[in-house]
Amino acid sequence: MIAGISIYEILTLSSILFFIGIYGFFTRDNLITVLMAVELILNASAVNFVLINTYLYPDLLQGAVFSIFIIALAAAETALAIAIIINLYRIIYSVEVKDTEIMKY
Amino acid sequence: MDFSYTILIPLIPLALFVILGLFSKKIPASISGWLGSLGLGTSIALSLYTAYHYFMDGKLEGVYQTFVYKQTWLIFTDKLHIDLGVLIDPISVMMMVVVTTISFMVHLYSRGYMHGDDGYTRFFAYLALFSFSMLGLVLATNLFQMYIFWELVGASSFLLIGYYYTKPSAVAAAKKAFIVTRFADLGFLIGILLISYYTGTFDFKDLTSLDGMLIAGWGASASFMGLSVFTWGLILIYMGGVGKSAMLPFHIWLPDAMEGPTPVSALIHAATMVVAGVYLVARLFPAYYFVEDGFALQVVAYVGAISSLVAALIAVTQTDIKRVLAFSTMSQIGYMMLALGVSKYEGHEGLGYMASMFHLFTHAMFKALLFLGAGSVIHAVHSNYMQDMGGLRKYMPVTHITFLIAALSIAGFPGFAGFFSKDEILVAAFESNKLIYYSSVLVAGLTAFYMFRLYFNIFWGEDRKYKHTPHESPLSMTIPLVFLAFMSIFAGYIPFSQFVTADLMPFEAHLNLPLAAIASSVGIIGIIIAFIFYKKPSDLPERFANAFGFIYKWIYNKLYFDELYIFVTKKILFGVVAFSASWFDKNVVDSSMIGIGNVTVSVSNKIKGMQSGKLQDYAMSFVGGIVVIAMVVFYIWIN
Amino acid sequence: MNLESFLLMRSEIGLLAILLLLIILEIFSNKKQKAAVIPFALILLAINTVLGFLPLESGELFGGMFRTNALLYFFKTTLSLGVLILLLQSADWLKEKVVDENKATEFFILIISSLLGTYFMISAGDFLMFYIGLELTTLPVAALVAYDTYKRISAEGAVKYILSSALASGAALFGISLLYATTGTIYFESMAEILASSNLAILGFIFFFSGLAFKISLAPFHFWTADVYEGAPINVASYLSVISKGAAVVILMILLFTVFKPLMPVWNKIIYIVIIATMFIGNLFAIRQQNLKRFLAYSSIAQAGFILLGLMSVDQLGTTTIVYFVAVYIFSNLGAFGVVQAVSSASDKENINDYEGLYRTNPKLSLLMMLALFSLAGIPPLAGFFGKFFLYTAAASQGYYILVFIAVVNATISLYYYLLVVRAMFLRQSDQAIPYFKSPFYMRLGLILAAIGILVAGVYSPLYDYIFSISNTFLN
Amino acid sequence: MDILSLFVIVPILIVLALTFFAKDLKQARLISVVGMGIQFAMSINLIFAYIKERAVNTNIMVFTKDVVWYETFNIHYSIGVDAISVVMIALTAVVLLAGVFISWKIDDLPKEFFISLIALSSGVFGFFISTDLFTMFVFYEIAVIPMYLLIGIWGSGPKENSAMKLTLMLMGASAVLSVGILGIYFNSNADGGPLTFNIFEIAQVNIPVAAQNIFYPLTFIGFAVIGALFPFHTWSPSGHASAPTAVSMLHAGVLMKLGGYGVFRIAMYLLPVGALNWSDFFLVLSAFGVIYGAFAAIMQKDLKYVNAYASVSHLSLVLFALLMFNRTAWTGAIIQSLSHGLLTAMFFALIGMVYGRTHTREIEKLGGIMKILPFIGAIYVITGLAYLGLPGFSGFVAEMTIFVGAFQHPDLFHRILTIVVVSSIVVTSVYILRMVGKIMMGPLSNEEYKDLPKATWFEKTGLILLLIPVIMIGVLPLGLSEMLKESIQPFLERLL
Amino acid sequence: MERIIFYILAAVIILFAVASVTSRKILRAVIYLLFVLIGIAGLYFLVDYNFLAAIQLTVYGGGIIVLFIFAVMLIHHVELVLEKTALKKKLIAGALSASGLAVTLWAISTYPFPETSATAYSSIEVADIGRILLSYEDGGFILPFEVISVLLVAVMIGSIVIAKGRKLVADGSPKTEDGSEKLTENK
Repeated sequence: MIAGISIYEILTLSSILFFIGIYGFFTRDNLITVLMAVELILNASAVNFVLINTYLYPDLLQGAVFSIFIIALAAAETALAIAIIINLYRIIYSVEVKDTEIMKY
Repeated sequence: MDFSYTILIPLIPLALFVILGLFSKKIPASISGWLGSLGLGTSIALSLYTAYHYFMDGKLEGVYQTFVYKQTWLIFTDKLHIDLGVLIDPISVMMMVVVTTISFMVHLYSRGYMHGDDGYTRFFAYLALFSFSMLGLVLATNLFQMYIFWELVGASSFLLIGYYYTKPSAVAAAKKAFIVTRFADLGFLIGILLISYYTGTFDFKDLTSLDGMLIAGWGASASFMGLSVFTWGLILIYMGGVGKSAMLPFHIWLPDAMEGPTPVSALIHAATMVVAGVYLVARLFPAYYFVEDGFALQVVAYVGAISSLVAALIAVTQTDIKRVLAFSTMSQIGYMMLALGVSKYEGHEGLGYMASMFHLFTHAMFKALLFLGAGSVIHAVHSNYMQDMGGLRKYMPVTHITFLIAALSIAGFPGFAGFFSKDEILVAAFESNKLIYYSSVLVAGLTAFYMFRLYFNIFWGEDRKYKHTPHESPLSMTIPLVFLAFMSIFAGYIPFSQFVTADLMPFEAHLNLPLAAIASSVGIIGIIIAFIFYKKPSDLPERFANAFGFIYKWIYNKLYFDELYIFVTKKILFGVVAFSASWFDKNVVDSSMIGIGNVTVSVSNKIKGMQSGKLQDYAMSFVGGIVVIAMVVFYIWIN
Repeated sequence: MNLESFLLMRSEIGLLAILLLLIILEIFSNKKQKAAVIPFALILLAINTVLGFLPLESGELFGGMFRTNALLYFFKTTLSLGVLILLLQSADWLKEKVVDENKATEFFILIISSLLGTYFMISAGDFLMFYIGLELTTLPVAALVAYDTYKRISAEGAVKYILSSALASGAALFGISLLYATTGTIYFESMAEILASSNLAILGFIFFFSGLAFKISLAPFHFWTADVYEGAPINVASYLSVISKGAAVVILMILLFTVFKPLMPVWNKIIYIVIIATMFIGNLFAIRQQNLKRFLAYSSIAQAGFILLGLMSVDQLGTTTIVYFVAVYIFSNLGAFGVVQAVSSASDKENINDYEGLYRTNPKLSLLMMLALFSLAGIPPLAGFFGKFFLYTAAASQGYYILVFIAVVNATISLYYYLLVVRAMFLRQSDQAIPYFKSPFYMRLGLILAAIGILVAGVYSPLYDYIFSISNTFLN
Repeated sequence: MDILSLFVIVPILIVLALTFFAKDLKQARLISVVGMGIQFAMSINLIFAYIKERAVNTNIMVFTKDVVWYETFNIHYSIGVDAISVVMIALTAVVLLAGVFISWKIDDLPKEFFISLIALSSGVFGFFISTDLFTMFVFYEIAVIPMYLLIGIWGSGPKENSAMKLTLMLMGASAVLSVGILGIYFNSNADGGPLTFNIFEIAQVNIPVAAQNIFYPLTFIGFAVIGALFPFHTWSPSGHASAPTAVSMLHAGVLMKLGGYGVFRIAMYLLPVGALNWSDFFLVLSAFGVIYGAFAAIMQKDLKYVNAYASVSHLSLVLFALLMFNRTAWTGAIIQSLSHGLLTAMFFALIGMVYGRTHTREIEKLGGIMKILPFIGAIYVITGLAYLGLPGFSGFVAEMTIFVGAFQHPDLFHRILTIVVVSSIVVTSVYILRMVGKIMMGPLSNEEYKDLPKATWFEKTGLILLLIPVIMIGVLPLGLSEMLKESIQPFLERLL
Repeated sequence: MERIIFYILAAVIILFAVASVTSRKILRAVIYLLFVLIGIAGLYFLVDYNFLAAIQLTVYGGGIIVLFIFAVMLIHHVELVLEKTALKKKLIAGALSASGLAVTLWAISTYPFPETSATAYSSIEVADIGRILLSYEDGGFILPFEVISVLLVAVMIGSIVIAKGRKLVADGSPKTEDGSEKLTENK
């Protein structure tokens, strides 16, 4: 609970963060940077959970615990994604998004 | 009295057909000819016995009774059902005799004429089929039975005309005959549908009964274009008769039908099948006479008169002897038609009816004779054309004499059969319609002229260069000729009015001497002109023809009827309707079905760019999907 | 909570045990012994599958985080059977992996852990378990997609898969957070009571839905499907198309019918549009495909559209039909993928053109392929027909006749491209036809199981009636 | 095992026998002939059994049997026959047996050919015995789909496209049909009571008029496409042209009859109000189809196309008669189905024989075949004459029953349409005679044809098998027509 | 006071987030991301959720960011400059994100959240978290806790399998070459 700050502002912040992540996902040319954008997205959700929990439903800790799991999952996901990206790099020596377009139509 | 045995008369030929048809390969030619003749012999014996039996004892209080034996064959509705059976009354008995007689003669004759032909047995099978169908038609108890056998007759005619099926012209003629008559039969069928819809029956007995629905009730029925639907029905039924009897405008098949073997022409296209139309009208005569004051009957009369005149004119110009005879047939049937058309119903007033039947009878004899004689000639010289013939009287005496008798008979030479029947027709016409009468007299003259033109051309004049000397035909062919010649003379002395009348009551008919005199003199004038023109070769006919110029040409080309028909069928029906139907089907209906498939495939090709292979495009569509769905939902939500 | 109540988790515990055994085996076996891992794992899974046919009570564990009932249990067994068939079909391919790359055990571990993920996902009683189950389903498969580490398209497919799914699960997570904001709970049951229709809840639902739609590959969230299927090894594509999709459909159904029931007027419309879009997109793209994996990918997209028809009927009928269709669909698709796998491992050919004249060289395979495709197309008396017809019935029962009409039009389009493959196999003759080959034992077993499923699941009506009898358990 | 289910089971057994025991062509056709012979004997037996049963049993359907299939949907495997189905079954058995004889010498994949053919037949038989909508629909699709393989593998010409077009159009139609069936199903509880697929239970219900108006056209079109309703008939010419002989026979002879049968038994019987409301529209379409098909047939160059369009014309006549709503026309429609089935099968068989010998089907290239092949020629002419409605053959009985019946319609418009339709008989004779005249008669077109092999005994057997019922119906139609009328009674009661 | 801190943090988060997704220098982008994460941790501190803030800093700052940096360094040299993104793509992406944001914000703004009272609020203790995480009663999180461990194992194995060096086939030529060559043509 942050004095003077309403839940609307919190949600606005997290939404902006979420859509910045989305924007990043759309525009980044490098797979690793795309993955970074995903981190923003996940963090937006985590922030949501925590702050909604504390603002609106403080008697239970569901949101708070949820966010712990989000972080854990984000870590696992990132690790795997990086492994996959590196695997790609070993084959084509590139991690550019534009080099992952041989399958289409 | 029991006439149920008459059912055998058509069934014997049917059995013959089945046996000969199924085992055509197994039965040797020699046997099949005899078998056929024997079968028909039995039939003729039976029918003569029936005739005797009927005309002697068939009267009750001076009226010929009608005997019906029938079996239900197919039930349509509670009221409408097709029965098969036999109906014995004067005209059916008379026709039965005609059919079996001629058929028997033709069978006998064909044994000689078709000798050595590949399809000998097949030929006899067809003949038997035809005899069966014709007898079934004659004995029909109701309209639908008649239609059934009407069609069968058509089919056997098709088979017989197309007997020489490797000859394209024969095939074409067979097709033409079938299709033209079938078109006419369409009218017949629709007529039956109309009549049966309003009367609820097919039965001749009900249809011709004077207090039946048809005759008593026509006034109450709906009308179409100013005529009662019953009249329309009768006219449409008559259309069938017009087709089968080769009246205008459906006559075009008859000359071509001469492509068939000559005995066939004698049997079908001269004596029996072609008079089916006459028989049909006679069968329904009370209906024609009473419905709407005989309007339909007048149509019959005029069609008959016009056909008779036109056919006679065309016959004058033709050079193919069988075609001359064909047009002659048409002309004579026109006579019968007009006789029916001018007839009234009761007693002596019904003279036309009697005359028509009488003429039908005599005509069958002499026309069959003419054809068989022509066949004999053709058999001898292997040509159909007058210019290939001449002076044959020396080689073929029997044929010559019998042919002469027939020609005199048809020309109405006093004393011969044709004279009597034709006279009655003229009297009937005179009494009712002067215009038709004059035209009939003219036709009588023309008839005499073209018959003797034929006669002189064949048997007199110079010898032609024959490939081998013509000789008289074998006995099997000449015996029928002699028999028919006999009939052509003496058939006229049968007191027909005692037997066959419109109201089934016998009356006394007398020769009307003035009219007979006029008719016979016109006939004799015709003969004389023919004698002058054709007895010796001369250029008279040619000059004459030239004098008439294009009229001659017009008539020679049969008034361009064939061309007209070809135009209508080939150009309009095939060229426009059928062609556009198949074009439409291929290019519009089918293409649109295929088009649906093609459009799907091309859409599929157009949208393939959506799957660009770019990760971020996918993401955009993912988020785009969310945003769009959200917007749409909220848009709906807000409203 | 006592020890016996853990029996409710029997299938999960069984899978977990298999996982542990495999890990132990992997650690303590030498290279030669590793060849034995294939039959070993197969037998274990088979035992687990067979055990699944034993009856089970319904109930909840862990304060409602895990719930199970006869329907879910049945569905888990079906999935297990599907995976078993799939593994049988890939045994041959795996042997190569053992010999060359020493990666067979990992394959089993990954695929079984993913299966475990689907179990937890559909048994989830709250959004957290659901989310973890979803991730557990997804992530090991991402590794499997890249399993042929030397193949460029595999790597590419894996990248697309992991990043797209990260985005999708991120979106779903954001949606869950919004839903949490409106209701204050992550438990399904409580949320079902509290959830009321509001803009935020709807938006949350849409975000959430997109995450599952991604897994089911519904348009417009489907784009990854074709590329990933094409890139992935065949059995992984097969897994994606049947197991993970089927599980996602079922959990979507459960959530829609229970948690999101208050939002039904909204999601009904959304599903309506999505069904139409999905079917058309799937079919229109499938028409042009040459590569069979890609072809089956689009076909499975179209099939997903059909499956959703069952959602239109929010009752027992819809539930039963969806579960039934998914089961049938698993068999059909495994049949098709199995043949592709068999042919591919024998000849390395995956294009439709390559299949020309296949019937004359390999009649049995072609026949099975035809059966599988006809089943997918919905031709009686194969199982797919019944599944599809019942889906139509479910949708029509709520009066969605127009939707059913669009669906049947699409079924006809789909028949077209299925027939293209049949045409290649049966109608065409080719000099370069794939020569005759005899599939190994496991492969044949896998194919036969799929064939039996295709042939029997439809005509044998007790299956459906059984599902019907158990499917009321979670609606009430 | 009951007498009807055997009709489905025997083909399946034959298929299995073929699959496992047939090693070569000889064995394959032996098994098929024996199997189809049994089937044929069963169908003859069924006719007599039916007559016997009918004498003591006044239910709409006899030999009924009902087994619950899908309890949830109230789907039953329920079977039963009335006279209409009995004659259709007999027709199927005859055509199939003849088809097997005609396909005696199939050389490419013979086993598979017979398997597909017989699998198809089990669908057809099942369709005719079903009294449950769903079961019927299942069998319907089973009957349609083997067509793709049959045409695609053993066909000729542009077989792949034809097969695809045919399959897609028919399956598309059946897709539409499934919507109609669902519509009927979900309105089958209009008067309370459970939802049901059973035809006779639905017939007790008054389905709301609005629903009837929507689902009638769907159901009608769904069935009528296979009955060659204009403009959905285009699958038929190309399909027939490409199909192998036996398949054309079976398809035109039997499969297309499913359309009329379905229209009658399902669409019209279950949705009577819809049927009446839509009748004018479909009536005009079918009447147009009659004339249109006939005219289109005139211009065709390929023998099979002629026959295909002739089928369009003749089957539109069936639909036309069905839409006339009276007993006579309906009887006629069924007899027409039978008659057309037999005759068109004969035509296709004959065309197949000519094609098999001369390797052409182009009318222009053929001529004078009768001289060389007298048996085939004679049968060809007979078939032609029968086809154009000559008395003494089944076609006449059928057409006349239809025409007389249709003309009894009290409405003037219907009678006028009838007259229009009647005139098709002339056009029919034109194209039939043109075809017969050109290819059978006339001079021999090609010297090479001189040594064409004569008809073999199995070809003769096949033809004669088909010819016998044609003549039997043509000569003694009363029993058949009365038997059918009795079975039409329930339809009459429901529709009028 | 807290309000100002919040705004500062919000500004930091948003600015660095934007920087992180637009920076063309990849390593800088990673660092910007780190700042964002730290900012978020700050938020957690603000609401007295110190435990999570700590996790955020250790797992993200200590784990994930390092992973990113390693990855970047493994793949490229540090100073790698990314290509400039096409303007059109940027515009579309921007428009799409903006409209999504607009919809989201609109939905949030129309939702009547209840007024929160400061009294109900208490800081989240680590002990509570621990108790809940390991409780199997109602509201306990033991099950996800266990399952996520399976997930982590699976992901670990998966990562290892993929990252494991390729075996070379007997003749010594890596399969990669023909494998990728052949498949590149396969469009």
